[in-house]
Amino acid sequence: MTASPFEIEIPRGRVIEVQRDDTRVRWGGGLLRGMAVVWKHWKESFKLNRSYSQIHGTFTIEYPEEQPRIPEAYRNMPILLYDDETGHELCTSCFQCERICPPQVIHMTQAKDPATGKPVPAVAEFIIEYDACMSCGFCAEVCPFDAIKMDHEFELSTDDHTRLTVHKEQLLRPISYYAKIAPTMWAEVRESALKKLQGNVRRRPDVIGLAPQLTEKIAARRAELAAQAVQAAQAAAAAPAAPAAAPAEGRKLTPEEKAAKLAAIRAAKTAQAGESATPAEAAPAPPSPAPAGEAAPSADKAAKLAAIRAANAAKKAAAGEAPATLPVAPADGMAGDTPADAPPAAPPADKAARLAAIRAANAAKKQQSGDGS
Amino acid sequence: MLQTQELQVNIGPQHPSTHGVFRMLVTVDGETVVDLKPVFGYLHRNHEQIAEANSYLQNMPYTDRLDYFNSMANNHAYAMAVERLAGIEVPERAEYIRVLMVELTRILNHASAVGFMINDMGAWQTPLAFGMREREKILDLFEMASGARLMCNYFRFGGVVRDLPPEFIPNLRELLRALPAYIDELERLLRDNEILLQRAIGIGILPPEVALSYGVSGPVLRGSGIPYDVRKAEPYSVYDRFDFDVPIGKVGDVYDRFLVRIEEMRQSKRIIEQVLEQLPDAKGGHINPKARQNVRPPVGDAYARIESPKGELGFYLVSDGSTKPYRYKVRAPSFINLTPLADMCRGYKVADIVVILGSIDIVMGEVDR
Amino acid sequence: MYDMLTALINGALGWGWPEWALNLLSYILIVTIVLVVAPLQMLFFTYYERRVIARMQDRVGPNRVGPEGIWQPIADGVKMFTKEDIVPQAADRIVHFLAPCVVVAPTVLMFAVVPWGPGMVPVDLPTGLLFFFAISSISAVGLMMAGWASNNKFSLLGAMRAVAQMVSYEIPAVLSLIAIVIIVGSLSINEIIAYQAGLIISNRDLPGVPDLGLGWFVFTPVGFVAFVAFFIAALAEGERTPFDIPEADSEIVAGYMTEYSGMKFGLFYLAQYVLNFLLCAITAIIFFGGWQGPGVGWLYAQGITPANPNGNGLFNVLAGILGVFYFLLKTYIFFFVMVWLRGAFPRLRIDQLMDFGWKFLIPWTLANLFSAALWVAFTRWGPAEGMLITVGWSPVLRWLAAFVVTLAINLGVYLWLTRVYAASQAERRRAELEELSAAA
Amino acid sequence: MEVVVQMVFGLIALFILVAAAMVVSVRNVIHSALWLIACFFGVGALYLLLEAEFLAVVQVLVYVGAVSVLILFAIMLTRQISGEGVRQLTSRWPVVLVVTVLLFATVMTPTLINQQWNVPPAPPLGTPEPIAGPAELGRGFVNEFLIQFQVVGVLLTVALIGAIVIAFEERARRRKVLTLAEELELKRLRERTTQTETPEPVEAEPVARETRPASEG
Repeated sequence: MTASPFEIEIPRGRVIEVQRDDTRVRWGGGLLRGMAVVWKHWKESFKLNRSYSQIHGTFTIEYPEEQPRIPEAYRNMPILLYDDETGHELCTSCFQCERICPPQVIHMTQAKDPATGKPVPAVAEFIIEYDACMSCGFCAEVCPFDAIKMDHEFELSTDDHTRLTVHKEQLLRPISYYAKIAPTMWAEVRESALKKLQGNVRRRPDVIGLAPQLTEKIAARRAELAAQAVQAAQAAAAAPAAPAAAPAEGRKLTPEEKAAKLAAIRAAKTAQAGESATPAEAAPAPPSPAPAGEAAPSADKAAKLAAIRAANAAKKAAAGEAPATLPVAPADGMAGDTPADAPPAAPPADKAARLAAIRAANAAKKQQSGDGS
Repeated sequence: MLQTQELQVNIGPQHPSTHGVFRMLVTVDGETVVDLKPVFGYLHRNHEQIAEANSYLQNMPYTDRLDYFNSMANNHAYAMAVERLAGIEVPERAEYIRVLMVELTRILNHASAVGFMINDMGAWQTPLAFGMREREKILDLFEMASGARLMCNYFRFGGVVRDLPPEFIPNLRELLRALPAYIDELERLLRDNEILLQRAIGIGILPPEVALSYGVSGPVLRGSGIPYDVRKAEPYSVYDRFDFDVPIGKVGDVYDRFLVRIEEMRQSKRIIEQVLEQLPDAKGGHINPKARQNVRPPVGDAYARIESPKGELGFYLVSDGSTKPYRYKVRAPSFINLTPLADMCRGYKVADIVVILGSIDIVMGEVDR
Repeated sequence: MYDMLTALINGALGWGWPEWALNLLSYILIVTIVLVVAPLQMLFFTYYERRVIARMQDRVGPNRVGPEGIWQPIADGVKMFTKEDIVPQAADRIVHFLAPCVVVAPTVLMFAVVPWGPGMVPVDLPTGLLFFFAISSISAVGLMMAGWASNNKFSLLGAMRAVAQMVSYEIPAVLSLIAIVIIVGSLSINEIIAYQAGLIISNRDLPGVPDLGLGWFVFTPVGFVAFVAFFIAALAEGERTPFDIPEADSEIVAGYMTEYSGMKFGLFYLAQYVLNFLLCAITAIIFFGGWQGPGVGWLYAQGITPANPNGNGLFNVLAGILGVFYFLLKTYIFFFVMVWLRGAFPRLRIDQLMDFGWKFLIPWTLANLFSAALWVAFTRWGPAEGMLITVGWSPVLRWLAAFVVTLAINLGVYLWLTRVYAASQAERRRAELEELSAAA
Repeated sequence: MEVVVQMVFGLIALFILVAAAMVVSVRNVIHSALWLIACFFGVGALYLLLEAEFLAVVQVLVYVGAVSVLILFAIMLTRQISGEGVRQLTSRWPVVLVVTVLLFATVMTPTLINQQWNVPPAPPLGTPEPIAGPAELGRGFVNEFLIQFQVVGVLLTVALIGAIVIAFEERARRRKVLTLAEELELKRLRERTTQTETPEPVEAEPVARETRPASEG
């Protein structure tokens, strides 16, 4: 062929022409050399080849008898985690994974407080369509509560297709299982996940948020609640008001109760103004739907309670502990996209201020553009 | 006397040796090919339309499915395109890890491409079995780092999803120790094989000027004697810090492309060794912490191209300011390398068509998108 | 063998049977043995091939059905039986049905002349070798019938290619064997085997050589060239790797077997593997002394043989067993080489295959015929036949002269022919271009 | 033993006659070719009966192995085999019948007349000296029939060369399909020749090139 007229200069390297020497007459030597290579492979193939630096030896893994070695980062299908001791699921149905999932296979509904009908930071129904999930691992990356992780189980073939729409019961795995299959990855996120879990557990009434299959834990929780109810009943017998703890029945606050509550809050605020420099106006949340507190039937009861709570908030704000009790969970399920990976552990004082600012900004933004992905 | 009229032969789409679902309508006069009309689209999955409905990050796992042999290369091209669009820098260590992964996938792709081509010539899977063994080792490394063997989804905007696990580097060094022996053995098995010479020399010749006019790239272009390599022509990422050679062929036939691929495997090994020497330590950060994954790039467009094992793979993204790309175009090397197939096969025997197709080394996922 | 069998039958069923009944019974016995052995060899070969080629590719091969996968061929056989037998609607039913029979019958018939051990040959035909190749050419007709009856354009093309290949490679196969027949002087296979007694040098060429059964033809230059040529032609005849065009044709997918399924397809498969076994067997017999091996000759001499009828029968059995062992060992080694080639080489194109057969193998074997004649001239001919040079020479000197002359001729022809053959390929392309440019 | 041999001979002869009859009477040409092959087998069996093994094996090798394959190739490649259109019996078949009987009579009667029926019994069944063994035939070819042997050899080579010439003629007539590389080579060759002959600038590209230009792929 004519010399190629395309002289392209190559920085830091040479252009090497492949030597073909196809004009040399080969006396069948090439065939024998090829056979020699195959003979060496045949001879060597009677021992196993499991290392990276061997190019001879049988490298087949006889699958059912000999399980393949799975690295820690291996990801097949997502699973939900629940804490072994308390039995509480880590998931607080924040819908992040449902939003990020490219094939949109995750579907979930938020749990409701049976008494007041308020949303609770726990998940009621969680479905993953295993047949459409492509195990890309985005949900595990995006979950702020490390509730959803990628499993190492790959023997998922089944003949009945309906079982591939996996419900929460089949998805749940204990944290010990995940710690066993991905030790270093779990170690990194362990303490933050567990701390967030305690925060959420405290705000989960009744038996919501317990892994459904842990029947004995649920029974124990119910027994404990019943005991509280009985004990509160005697307290109630002593005091005319209905038992504060047991959430009797959920109904809206009547206007005057609301006013009383407002007064109580304002009183607490003035009490608080004295100790902390910046007035923690975040505490008296605007009377939008009250955080998941219980509704006291009588007016003074609510006021006293609100006062106690405000005091607690102030005490905690002062003590520098993360405002775990502050209603971090967004007001309601769907709206609001709290920054996905902004870690909550900022210094408490200006933390509350910034939170309020963000909430205001969100509210403003929500009115103008209805965009939500 | 014995007048053989031209008859139409249909090779594919479920033919054993077309790589994926690809049909060729061949008009044959006796034994020689008169004309060939490629028919594809059997694997069209509406990739670019889906991409417009997904956010930038949600598209990343879909790019694995383009050229399902080199998911790392596809990720790299897409990540570079979005970073160029949104103006995200990538830390040093992430760049090195990216180059390491793409060069590993180049070795794996060439090992199996050579295996498939010889398999089409009729050798019963022996070179392919050797190629697959090396491919398995590299896939294990990918699985260790990214979590999956084929659909790695390892790149993120501004770096990679996770740093290399501790046992990655030692295993990689062990693999590099065995690689030259494997490449030499593959060459000893096939290079002087008289039967292979008869089936490969002078078959499917693509002259340089025709190659340029068709816009082919990668080993097919270099096989025709044009030393054009995107890593050298427009050094992206940290490729300007490594020295490696660009192998080119003389005639541009099947034998040249086969030798070019084998030589490129050696060059990739050289690059990986240099990467391992210059790899910055872990505190360099495997990802740019300030890079937001649900990126919302400013209005505008960007085009990023890399030297994927099959040729010049490019991603062209147009952003309208929202979280979803307005236009998402993939410049697939296999699709463009396939266009000169009719000219390359004309005049050769019917049995050569499959060998020429194997020497171009296409993957239908990338051609049909 | 028949004296042994008649003694056996008399002993078992009481003496005093008429002569013809004894013959009939022993023939029936032998036919059943052969008809049982042929499919068994085929079953073993399928398993043997899959295991060996797997080992060559660093994998394990079938090891699930039975211990180490021994029952795998039986599983394949059952699968073949149970598969539905589809006959294309427009096919020529009778010919479609007959084709597998016409392909299988000759391959099993070829067992008639294959000697398994000393004296153990079903029919000792004086023209055994020619019979072997005459019968094997019948299966070409069967292929044509299969290709035609499936009424499918591609299977017809595939059949024509297969038959063209088999017919055109039969010539070098037979020519290379004729070189050996010239040296031995007779077409009978037993005679050829008997000739190969001795140590490295056959004791017929050099009487003084001790008879260790190792005087194989492959150690002589004529025999070696004939062996290589015959083995290559056998590869083409049995459609093995460098020449398996019809079976896995890249553009005509399955050749003549396309329209066959179920047991008919199984029959084609059986015929192919049995033919491969027989070709390996004939290579072992003609060039590596068949059942000849250290100790077989001596054992057989003690037993009941036409030479000394009053030997003791036990030695016959021992010689038979050792003979069969050697024979099968050699045959399996050759089949290993066939599988080895299958693992190492790509496939030749149909025109290159024909080119190689006609332009390289046939001239090479013709030259070998010439050197065979020289070999006979040097070792055996005296002044009567016109060989005056070697009149007073001792047998060793004559053998040496024969060896050197034939070696020189064969080597020279090989080197010259390879260069000419390689040059002719390139030449043909250039010539066409000139001719075209002149015409245009 | 004599009766058994006669019986077997009768059977084989009958088989050959039936096969030959079928060759001419069956509709489908392929079937008639297959019957022809059966006929060849019959003849081979006859040779075996005459203890001329070599001839029997050569008969099978040559006729069944090569000639029949040649016939099958010829039939399949030349024309479409429909089979219905072939008229089996011409209208004037009585005339044909009479002519064949007359021909048969003229050939058969002399042999029947001077045949001595009471031929002496065959020699005892010792080791029969092979009548047409390979060795005798070989010596015959080289000694008595040398000339005939050479003439046949020449005849065969002439036939072979004739076949090749026909094939080349056919190949030359079929237009040669050019590969891309050959096309470009041709263009370069032609430019070099046109430059040497006509020094003035080369006019437009020669139009009628039998294959489409490369660009319009």
